[in-house]
Amino acid sequence: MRFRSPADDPTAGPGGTDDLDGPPCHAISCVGLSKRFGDIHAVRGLSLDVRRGEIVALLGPSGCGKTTMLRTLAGFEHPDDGRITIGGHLVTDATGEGRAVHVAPEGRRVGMVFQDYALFPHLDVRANVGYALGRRPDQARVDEVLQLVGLEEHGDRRPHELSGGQQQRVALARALAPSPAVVLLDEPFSNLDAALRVRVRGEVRRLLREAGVTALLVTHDQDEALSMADRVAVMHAGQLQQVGTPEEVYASPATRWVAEFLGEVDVFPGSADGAGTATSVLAALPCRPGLEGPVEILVRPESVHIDAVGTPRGARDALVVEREYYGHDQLVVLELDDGLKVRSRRPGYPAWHPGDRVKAWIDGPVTVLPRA
Amino acid sequence: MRFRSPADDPTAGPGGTDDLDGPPCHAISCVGLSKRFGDIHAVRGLSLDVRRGEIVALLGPSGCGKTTMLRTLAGFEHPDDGRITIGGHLVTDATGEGRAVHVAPEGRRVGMVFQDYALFPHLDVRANVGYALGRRPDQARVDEVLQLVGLEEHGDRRPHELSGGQQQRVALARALAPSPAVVLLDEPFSNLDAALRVRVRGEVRRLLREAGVTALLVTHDQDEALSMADRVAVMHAGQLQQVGTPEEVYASPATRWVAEFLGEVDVFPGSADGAGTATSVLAALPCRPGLEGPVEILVRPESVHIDAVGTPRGARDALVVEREYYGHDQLVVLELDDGLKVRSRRPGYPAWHPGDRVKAWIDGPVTVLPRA
Amino acid sequence: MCLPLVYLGIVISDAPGTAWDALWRDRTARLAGRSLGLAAAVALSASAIAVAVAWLTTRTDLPGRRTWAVLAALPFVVPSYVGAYLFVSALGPGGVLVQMDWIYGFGGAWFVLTLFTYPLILLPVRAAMSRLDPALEEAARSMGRTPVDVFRTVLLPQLRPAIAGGALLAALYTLSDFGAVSILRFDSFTRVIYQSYKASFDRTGAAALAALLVLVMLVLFALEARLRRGRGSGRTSPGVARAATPVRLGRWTVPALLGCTTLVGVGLVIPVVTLAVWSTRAIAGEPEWSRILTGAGNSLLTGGLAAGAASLVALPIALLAARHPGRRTRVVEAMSSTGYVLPGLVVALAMVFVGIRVAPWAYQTLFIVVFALVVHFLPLALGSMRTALLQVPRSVEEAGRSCGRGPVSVWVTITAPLAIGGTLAGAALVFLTAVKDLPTLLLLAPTGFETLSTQIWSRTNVAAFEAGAIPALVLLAVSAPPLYLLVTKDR
Amino acid sequence: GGDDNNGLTVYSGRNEDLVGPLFERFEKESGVELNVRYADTAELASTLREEGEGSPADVFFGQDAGALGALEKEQLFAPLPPATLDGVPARYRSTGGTWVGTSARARVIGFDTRKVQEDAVPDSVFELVKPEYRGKVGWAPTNGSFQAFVTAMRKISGEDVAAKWLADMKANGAKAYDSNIVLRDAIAAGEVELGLLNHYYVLEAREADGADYPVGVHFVDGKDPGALVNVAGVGVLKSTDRSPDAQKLVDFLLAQESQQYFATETFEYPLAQGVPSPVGVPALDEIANPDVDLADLDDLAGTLALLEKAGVL
Ligand SMILES: Nc1ncnc2c1ncn2[C@@H]1O[C@H](COP(=O)(O)OP(=O)(O)OP(=O)(O)O)[C@@H](O)[C@H]1O
Ligand SMILES: Nc1ncnc2c1ncn2[C@@H]1O[C@H](COP(=O)(O)OP(=O)(O)OP(=O)(O)O)[C@@H](O)[C@H]1O
Ligand SMILES: [Mg+2]
Ligand SMILES: [Mg+2]
Repeated sequence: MRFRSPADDPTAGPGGTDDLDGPPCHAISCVGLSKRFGDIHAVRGLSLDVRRGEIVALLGPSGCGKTTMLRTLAGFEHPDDGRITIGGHLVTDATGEGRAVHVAPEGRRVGMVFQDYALFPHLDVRANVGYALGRRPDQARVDEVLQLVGLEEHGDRRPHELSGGQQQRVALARALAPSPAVVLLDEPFSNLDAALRVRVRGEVRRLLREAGVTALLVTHDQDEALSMADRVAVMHAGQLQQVGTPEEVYASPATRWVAEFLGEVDVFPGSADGAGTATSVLAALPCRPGLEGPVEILVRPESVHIDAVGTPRGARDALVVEREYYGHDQLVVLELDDGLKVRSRRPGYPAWHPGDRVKAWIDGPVTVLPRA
Repeated sequence: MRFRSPADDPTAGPGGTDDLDGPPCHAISCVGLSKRFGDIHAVRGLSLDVRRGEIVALLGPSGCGKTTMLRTLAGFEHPDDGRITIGGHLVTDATGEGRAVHVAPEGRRVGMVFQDYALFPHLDVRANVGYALGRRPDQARVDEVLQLVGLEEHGDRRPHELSGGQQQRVALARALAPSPAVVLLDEPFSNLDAALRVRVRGEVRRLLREAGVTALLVTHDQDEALSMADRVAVMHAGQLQQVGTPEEVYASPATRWVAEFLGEVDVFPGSADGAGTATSVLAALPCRPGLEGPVEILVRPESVHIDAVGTPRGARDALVVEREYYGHDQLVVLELDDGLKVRSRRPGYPAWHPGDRVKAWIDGPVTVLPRA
Repeated sequence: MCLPLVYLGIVISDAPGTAWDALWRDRTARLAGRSLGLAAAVALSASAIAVAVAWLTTRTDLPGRRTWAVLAALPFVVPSYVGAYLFVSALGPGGVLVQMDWIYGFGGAWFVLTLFTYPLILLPVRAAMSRLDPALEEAARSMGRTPVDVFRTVLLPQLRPAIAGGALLAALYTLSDFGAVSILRFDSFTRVIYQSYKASFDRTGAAALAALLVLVMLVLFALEARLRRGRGSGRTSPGVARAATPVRLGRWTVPALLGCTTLVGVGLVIPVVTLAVWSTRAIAGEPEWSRILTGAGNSLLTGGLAAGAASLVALPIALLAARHPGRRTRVVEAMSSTGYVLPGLVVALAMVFVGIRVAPWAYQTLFIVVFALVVHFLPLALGSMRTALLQVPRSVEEAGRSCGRGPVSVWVTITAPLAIGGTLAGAALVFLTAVKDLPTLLLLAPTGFETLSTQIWSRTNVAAFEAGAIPALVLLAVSAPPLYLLVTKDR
Repeated sequence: GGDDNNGLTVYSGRNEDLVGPLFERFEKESGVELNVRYADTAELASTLREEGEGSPADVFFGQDAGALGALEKEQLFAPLPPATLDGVPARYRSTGGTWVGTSARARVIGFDTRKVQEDAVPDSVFELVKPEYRGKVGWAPTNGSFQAFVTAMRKISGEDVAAKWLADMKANGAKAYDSNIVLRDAIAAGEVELGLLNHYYVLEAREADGADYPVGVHFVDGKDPGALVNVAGVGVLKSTDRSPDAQKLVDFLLAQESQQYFATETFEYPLAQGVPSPVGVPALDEIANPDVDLADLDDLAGTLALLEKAGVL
């Protein structure tokens, strides 16, 4: 493959991307970005650094400003405040200190997958992809990326003859074709089925890694963010809530909001004794020593075990009242003997059914946060 | 809420949808549907019945013909062959026997969410939703459905001022607003984040149930299909592979393709002795008696248990070689002592890491299919 | 582009008193009213016809829709003075076909001008309609709306910019037309302007009246801007629009065909047959074929040059209008459009006045002819180009930029190909109008430079109208191919 | 003219079909090359005025005295030598001596020979307001010759009479046509019985259609403004730098042969002494010509105002 030069350790030091100079630390760095649309404050003072060769997922609910953020990085939106550096070059400066800087999008050497694909309707699939490779596109490279997204046989079709998922894959192929040093991906897999998504995700990840490409991946899909990214930036209402490795944000959420956004969680009030134990209606649980007073105890369903006969200490009687089936697992809603409801995620087999009487106990990480 | 009349048992007998007459059994019934685009055979002789009040998911990979199928049901595509009955009325007959029938889309009384939303750019959100309610839309109802999708505060915005996920929710609200007897949903949740998706899905499901609405839900998302639908129709290359309850299609896939499409699966060759046992490199496993000769053994990762110390009979030594983290669970790739690779899905905690030495054993359903 | 305005200013300032008097004649107000009334009526009826034909030929399974689209656009190539004359002789008192007294006066002017201006709306509306995302119509129909209802509530609002733009052109055409109203004896504003020049050699009065016309145009412009405001923000859906599935007309096929037949019959067949009959008489008199051929060549040349030049000039203005809309842009647009509302004679005289003083080297050359035609007909190119540009999704251009291409490169490879339909529509309108134009060619063309339109003029001027039949027919013939290309080009 | 090309530039308001052959002959005989721009007389006059000093034109050949008079008033014409002027009767040339008539046309009443006998045609335009002609008369109020005729009526009979006549005509249902040709054809088609025309339109059609052409011409009586004779004429522009050649052209147009051409080809009255009138009409000096100075006929503004006021325009 025609990559610039593979970086051995993508997260450390200068990547293999030899056309980027400046400080070796960050491929993308933004400080205090803000963007308003009329009275809608889409991005509010957001700061984020992405290291060379790193894959960072920008995860957040619909309408939280992810696309706006990405478009600002790409140079399509002029922020109202803030500063952006890409590959060590200052590309946007809207801080108002000094001269305003705004490098045109094509000057930023950044690949982009648009949330609405933005395919060229008048060009066929090959030409759409080739467009990113300049005037005389290398056809072998076009074939290569089309193969990557499984569209090698659709090269001559025009976009309007493709299904939604196929169109999305063309957009992905087009962004990756020129092996840019930095790519911005806006929900690039949202219209792919799981099997294909897993395959394409895996391929894209491998490809980004091999080429030492820095990627900022916008997604609303927790699974995608957690499984693909080196770090996850959780965004809410235009601001970053937490930035950390997938395990950090999932298992040690900084706020209740982050915990709830990253997956199912049941919240119980409790109180901490300052000595490392939090007590609640559910159970007594260990917590950070020094935490004292009213707390919230966040329990993920996979930390709640159930069995027909409960062996562990502290197992409680429960009744299965609802159940959602997801194939590889199932989400079981339990009612404890004192009427408290709690959810448990179990493997898809054996099946639990409403009405089953079980024993439930906690085995796994729980998060204890001070109550506001 | 302004629903027609709630059906008590949505899967049985005539629903509460009093404006549908004809045979009470099926809300949608199609036989031998085929549709070509030039030399692309998008739908090939597909037959499917959807009962009153039932939610059926049409699940298949990108480009398999799902959208085409839905558009044909809605009356936007003229099939090359086949017959469609909606609510007991023959709406399409392209079989060539007898007179060709094609009821116009507006005559089918079918709600639809389009994969590309198809919002009216010249109308604001309220007007988009109100449009589905006729000339004098009931504003209370508009508010109700906007609330359902969490957009009550965006009523005056125009579509281009909304984020992708917000647009999709408007499309959903618009289709549900008039409480049609039958709705066709084309990937209605693909741009929503998991938390929102779970909420909206749950609400939509409840709403469909309460109103006894029959729904055909196109999706490429296995989780969505398995958790939302009463039955899942798995589609591949224009044809149905299997139709059944979520448990059936997931746990007893009819073909290897269905098994692989619905989730991770590892396949091992083996041979059956005709007496109910299949032996393979992995283990000896029970299978359907009478099955004899070469077989394929399909093992889902969640049926593979691992532990640091293996207790059960038949537990084998394994080495963790790879691991993908999904928060609530993790996918662990194991290498058995004889070099065989097999995957295991475990809860997100405790964490396994490449290099861990473990015991692995099978506990859960496996599927044994004759080898072609 | 606002040279005519400069000219009017200079002339009026020469003798402001006279100008004032000319304006304050009570007849002025009355005629302005009448002209505006006619313009409004024509704009309305022409819009109705154009939108109906556009829908039938882009969104339905009407048999032969391409052909109908071409045929329905063709009446535009009939110069309105020829058309008016033909109708008077065909339908007027003592007419060949039937006798209808209303052909004179308001009724006739309305009828004839509607017939010969609706293509001004048809072409841009068709182009716009074929670029609209059919998914929206499908969505509306899935909500139980009938095609007619969908048309009203979904298509029409989205077409508003195109319709408003086209209707503005039709209204301005009507205001500036002299040929048809004079033959049909409708007392209009332009007739007074012409009379001021011709009968009383009163250039000041004429200029004052012309300035009033410009004022009226500005008002219409503002009106159009209002109709257009906040509309057509383009496609928001992800992915690329599917091709439209045609609406099946079913039992409406026959009425639709009948409608089209009537329209084409009246707008095209009657004029062509009448011209053909007259031509056979003229052919007996051994016409000078080589001269007519030269005329045809010259018509193609001036029309082609004018179309090309107008497109080039319109481009930056259209880009500005599409990408940076705002008050200032509107002013630029309005200023560059003043030429269109003025009668041809005023524009030509303005160019005489300016040309001989500023660029004597170019005076009475092809250069100044093309320049004058551009000044006169720029809005034709501008309007449809702007609409076409507006319909190119922003994000597609952005995708081009993110592929590392500069704005110019993106423009050439993405925007231009996507907007080419509308651009060609505009260029074709300029071409078709330019080949009909008279005063510019008579006064500004190189000496001895004849086009089909000057030939028609010089023949009908001395003899009866029949004498101009052959060049008129040839004019129709040379105008048809570009029109055909244009209509069949858009997908 | 002000331009540097070789030919003599002529702005001709007279149609190419009519005068083209004359110009060709001139080129052949004199060796002077001509660049002729054909257009509407008034439009050319307006053009000349806009061009002013820098005009490329050397000679203006106009259709009517009004346009010529207007240019004279703007002082755009150079004076013509007395020898040239004297070849034409004084009333058919400019009093200022800057332009000269080359041919003349008379106002007549055209009539439908199938419905009206010549002796039944009135001898004065003032009779046309009588009830017996209600709805039977056509006129062409936008036509230059007609307007010149109304101007003459104002001069001869006074403003009030003219105004009343116009109003009465309108009240009597006079049908307006857009040009003399249309009016003539309307008579031939039976739309109206009588029409206020120029004589040669009828002669022309008669020549083309044969003797049984259903329109006749009637010259009205004596001092009636309806008998007005107007001229086409030529002048040399001040801005010319080729006045000898220009002068040659003017003289050529007044020469015997050219004058003959007008009589036989365009059915107009020649103006040079001793050239016979066209066949089928009385000689020019036999027509009782109303007493009006053609130079006054440039007061079309007044006429227009009158026509407007009467609601005729
Ligand atoms: N052009 C615009 N005009 C006005 N508001 C806008 C515009 N674009 C975006 N917004 C608003 O800004 C906010 C952020 O939008 P953005 O598109 O960045 O969301 P997002 O995080 O990408 O959401 P999604 O996951 O649904 O795509 C939203 O509330 C949206 O409605
Ligand atoms: N208008 C068209 N012309 C030609 N081919 C088409 C057209 N529409 C769809 N196809 C092809 O038909 C097949 C089925 O398309 P369809 O849109 O039904 O897929 P889908 O199952 O909805 O896929 P996705 O999940 O990606 O939306 C695809 O291969 C597609 O390329
Ligand atoms: Mg977004
Ligand atoms: Mg689809």
